[in-house]
Amino acid sequence: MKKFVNEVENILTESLTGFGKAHSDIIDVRLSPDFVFRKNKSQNDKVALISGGGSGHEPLHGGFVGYGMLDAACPGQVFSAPTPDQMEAAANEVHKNKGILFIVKNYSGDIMNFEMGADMIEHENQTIIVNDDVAVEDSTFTTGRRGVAGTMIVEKTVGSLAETGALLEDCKIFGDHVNKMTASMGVAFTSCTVPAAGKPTFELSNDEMEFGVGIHGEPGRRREKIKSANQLTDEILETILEDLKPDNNQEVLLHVNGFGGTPLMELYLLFECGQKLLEKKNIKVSRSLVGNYTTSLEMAGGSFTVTKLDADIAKHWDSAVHTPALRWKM
Amino acid sequence: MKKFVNEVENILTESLTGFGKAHSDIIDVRLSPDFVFRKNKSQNDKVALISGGGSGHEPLHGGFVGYGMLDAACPGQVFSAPTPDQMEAAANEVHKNKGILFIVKNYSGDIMNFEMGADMIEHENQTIIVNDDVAVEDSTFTTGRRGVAGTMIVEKTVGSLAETGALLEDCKIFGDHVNKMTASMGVAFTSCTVPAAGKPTFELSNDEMEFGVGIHGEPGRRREKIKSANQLTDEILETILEDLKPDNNQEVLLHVNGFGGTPLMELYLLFECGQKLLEKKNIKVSRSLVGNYTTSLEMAGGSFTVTKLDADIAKHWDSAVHTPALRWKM
Amino acid sequence: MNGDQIFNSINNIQIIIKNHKEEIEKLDQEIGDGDHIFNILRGLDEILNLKEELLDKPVNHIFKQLGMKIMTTVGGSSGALFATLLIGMSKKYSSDLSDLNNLSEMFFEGVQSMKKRGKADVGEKTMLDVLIPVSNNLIELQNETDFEKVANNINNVAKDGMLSTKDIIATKGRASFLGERAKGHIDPGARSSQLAIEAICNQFINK
Amino acid sequence: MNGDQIFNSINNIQIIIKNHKEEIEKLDQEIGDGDHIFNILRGLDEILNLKEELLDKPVNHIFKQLGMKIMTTVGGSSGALFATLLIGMSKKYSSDLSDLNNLSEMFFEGVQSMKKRGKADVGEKTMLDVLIPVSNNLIELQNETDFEKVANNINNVAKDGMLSTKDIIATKGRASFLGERAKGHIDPGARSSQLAIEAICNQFINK
Ligand SMILES: Nc1ncnc2c1ncn2[C@@H]1O[C@H](COP(=O)(O)OP(=O)(O)O)[C@@H](O)[C@H]1O
Ligand SMILES: Nc1ncnc2c1ncn2[C@@H]1O[C@H](COP(=O)(O)OP(=O)(O)O)[C@@H](O)[C@H]1O
Ligand SMILES: [Mg+2]
Ligand SMILES: [Mg+2]
Ligand SMILES: [Mg+2]
Ligand SMILES: [Mg+2]
Repeated sequence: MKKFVNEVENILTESLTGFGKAHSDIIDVRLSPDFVFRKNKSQNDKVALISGGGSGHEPLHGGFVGYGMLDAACPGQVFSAPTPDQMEAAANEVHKNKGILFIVKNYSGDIMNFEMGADMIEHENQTIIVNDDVAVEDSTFTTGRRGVAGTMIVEKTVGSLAETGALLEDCKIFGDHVNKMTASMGVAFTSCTVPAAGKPTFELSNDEMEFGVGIHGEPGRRREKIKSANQLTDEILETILEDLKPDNNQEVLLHVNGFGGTPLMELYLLFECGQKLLEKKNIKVSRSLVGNYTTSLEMAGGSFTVTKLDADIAKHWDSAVHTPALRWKM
Repeated sequence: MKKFVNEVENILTESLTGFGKAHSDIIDVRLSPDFVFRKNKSQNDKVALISGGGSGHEPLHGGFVGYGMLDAACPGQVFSAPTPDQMEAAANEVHKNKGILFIVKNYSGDIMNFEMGADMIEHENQTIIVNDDVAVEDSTFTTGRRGVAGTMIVEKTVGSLAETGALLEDCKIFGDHVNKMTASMGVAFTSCTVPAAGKPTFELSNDEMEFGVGIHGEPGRRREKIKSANQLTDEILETILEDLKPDNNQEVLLHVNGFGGTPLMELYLLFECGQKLLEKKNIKVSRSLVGNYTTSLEMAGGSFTVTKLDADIAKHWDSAVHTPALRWKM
Repeated sequence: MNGDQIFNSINNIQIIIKNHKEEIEKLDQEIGDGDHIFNILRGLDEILNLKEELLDKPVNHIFKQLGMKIMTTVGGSSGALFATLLIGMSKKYSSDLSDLNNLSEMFFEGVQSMKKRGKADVGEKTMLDVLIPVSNNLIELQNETDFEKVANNINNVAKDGMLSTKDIIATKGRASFLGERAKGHIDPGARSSQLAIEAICNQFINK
Repeated sequence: MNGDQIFNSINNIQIIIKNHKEEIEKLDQEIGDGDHIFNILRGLDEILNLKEELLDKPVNHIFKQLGMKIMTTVGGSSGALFATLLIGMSKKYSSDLSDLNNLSEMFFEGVQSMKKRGKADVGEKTMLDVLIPVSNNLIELQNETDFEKVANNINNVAKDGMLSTKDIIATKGRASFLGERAKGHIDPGARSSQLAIEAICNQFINK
């Protein structure tokens, strides 16, 4: 394993400390239990948004703490859900008398630990479960779909609504709505290497890809021969559109997310493929985001996320945001 | 080679087109000859800043076109300097009667092609040559040092000065000054794969790194066994400080740049190592930038860049900027 | 039951898990995300660090503290679940009961809490495919005096449960995302749970 | 000299370069950035596309257009340098001179322009270590009537120049960043230039 690391056990602590220092103008980092939180608390009472999950997906979630997005984020070990005491400590630090809204990706570990965290706090709270990954069939009998790159779109838009002083109830309803309007799917060309493991999670031969991969390098729909960017785009967007069933002339946000090891050049090429295909289907890409936002360590590959836009979602996407990883209009 | 690509010959065109669409609010892309330029030209006359270089370093340079930074960028083939007609076309598009300032990384190919471009235009023009890479010994007999991650710091600060309506002469002097205050050095853990080549540029065994690597995967000072993040930081920053000779209590900007294939988690860890070491030496890190800004396709590794700050450089670093890859205060 | 015995068992569990490190790691890489072994090892390290502090404390207190430690240091599904198990167990200890009676009652309660926490039951390709049959079996055998027989029984039930996960299509946990593709793979949590039980049973089996 | 001959030579250059593709690619990977072969191949493709358009045009016009095409499609050091060579050459053609006289004068002028463009001279581990000796040699031989002799001579001079780059510590181009480490490696631009010259010389050598 070749990484910038001192002792593998300290990788998270050192990285979080560096993260805190590099963005000390807007966020702060508390250790043991670990969480990232906003430095300059808003003047007004607002619903406090707390997310979190296993580390290794940076900038998700710590990179999205700040004005217009999260109030706090709880990073777990690499690819392991955070522990309930992190959520408890974060909640006690950032609550502002309007309740706590947890934003959780749909994985057993995250759900259980966030539930236990919620049990430990006294503040009123609600939870949004994000499950945008259409690679995995949904069914009432199973855990359902995974939460992936669409999570940051929920965090951005609900974060914006919360900033207006909206009620917990309304933030929860809006977040569930954005989640329902959002679908994602990705493909991996290489594995990631969990630092503690020291070797790649899986092996793909030189002409293979994992179609519908998860953001932890979990297997997806199938392993198959690599295909052209256009073919991949077709297959992924077909699945996404089947799920979202957009209207004619539907306006959408198109997010091309890199998993960490794929150059920007390719992500923009993928965006071009996606935009062209959607245009052909009379779907209007009126918002875009291209880059490494929900990563899987150094995994090469990427995903498409489509969010159907209505006036509210568009407004809350466009509004000012100031976080380490996403910043505009301020 | 596993990449998001259709025909390898079209990778740049498709990627540039996607880039143009994804950021159509602020930039536009012209093809054959290729260049990226600002969409909303400033109202006032200003010196027009044009940079460029081989592709594969994204977001450099196209990602830095916009208010407060570049007026245009000319992307060449992957790792090949752009051609003079690109510079000519870009200059004719963006000049604003106050002259053109070319910002060029110190490579023979870039210098020669930019010179030829400058010969082709009628507008008054000057060139800043960026050569911040201290991995390579400087000497009056050789081409000297390479231009690497410090380039975007020159682009940001001179871009800010140009926005105030400063004269070409003054922009040139300031850019040379920022360049002199800036030093960089990096290390690679893996090679990159040039799309046309289809295979890695070099091979490193599982426990080797290239110390002082260039941003095209060119060999650096030496190939050696990997070391801990702290040791690497020590060696790199020692070399940088030897060059910059900072005063006691010097304020600096510390930029940790990823080459493309290294997770953010590690880059922040590296920042932490660097910040601690500088603090010990009574150097104050008062500005920071961590992320993939000057990349080498999917190469794993990263670099440190240190810029000694004076009031002017700090002011022009802090000022508003609105480009695809760097945005704040607007 | 006392602190010595409890920590002795944890020690044995650590040994057996370490001996199967690669295997468990691989299981979660195949149908999960590869962190299970590290979660388990971190948890074992952390609770063994409490040995001196807890050795002489009452049994229910020990279980509670072990559960809290796991809850706050492990994370992931297994952290939440094993913490729930231990904290659940801590609630049922009674100084009036024999060790086997205590263990049966405590374990049953702990597993019930896990079922609630995980919203899962037998047949969903999780560690519960080991733990639920074991807890039922323990209840049945709680008045048995031949500990070796109990241990052998439990051991077999755990192994059967573990093996049964191989051909189940998961409906809970990460493996559920895989559908058909998870078939043929043993659940990592089932394997680590079964090994832990084996370590404890082995203490009572004269080999 | 006419269009047919010029494009015939370019064809031969393309063939020899393609035959040495892997070797040239490797040379620039070792001491440069690996793009040299792609720059050269792209340039050759682009100028061969001009064949129909230029075939019947005056020689100086052809060279100028070839140079412009390379200038606007190749990029990198070699794009700038070979464009400069061809555009420089185009300036010196005179219909009064013999082919060999023309070639010598034109080539000398082209190489002079390259030296200015690259601010480089012999001994800096670049393609000029091939092209400067060749241009000097051509001037010396410009009144020779035995073309095969000229070709053999030039061929050897080019090879010597190319081989000489092996032990030079570069002071220009990317290899200069390497210092001592570039020693023992032939310069990629020197190799591709030498091969181009070899392709042309072979046209005159009866094998
Ligand atoms: N809802 C659930 N109910 C019971 N057990 C579960 C559930 N979800 C996961 N598990 C168990 O947890 C194990 C995985 O643990 P671990 O890898 O540590 O966490 P994660 O799945 O969050 O990465 C699975 O093998 C399975 O036995
Ligand atoms: N200043 C210079 N003068 C003469 N030749 C040069 C100079 N710089 C580079 N070269 C030549 O160019 C070759 C490299 O060309 P190429 O790889 O296409 O461009 P780049 O070096 O820009 O990647 C070198 O091998 C060398 O022969
Ligand atoms: Mg996990
Ligand atoms: Mg090059
Ligand atoms: Mg796991
Ligand atoms: Mg080159």
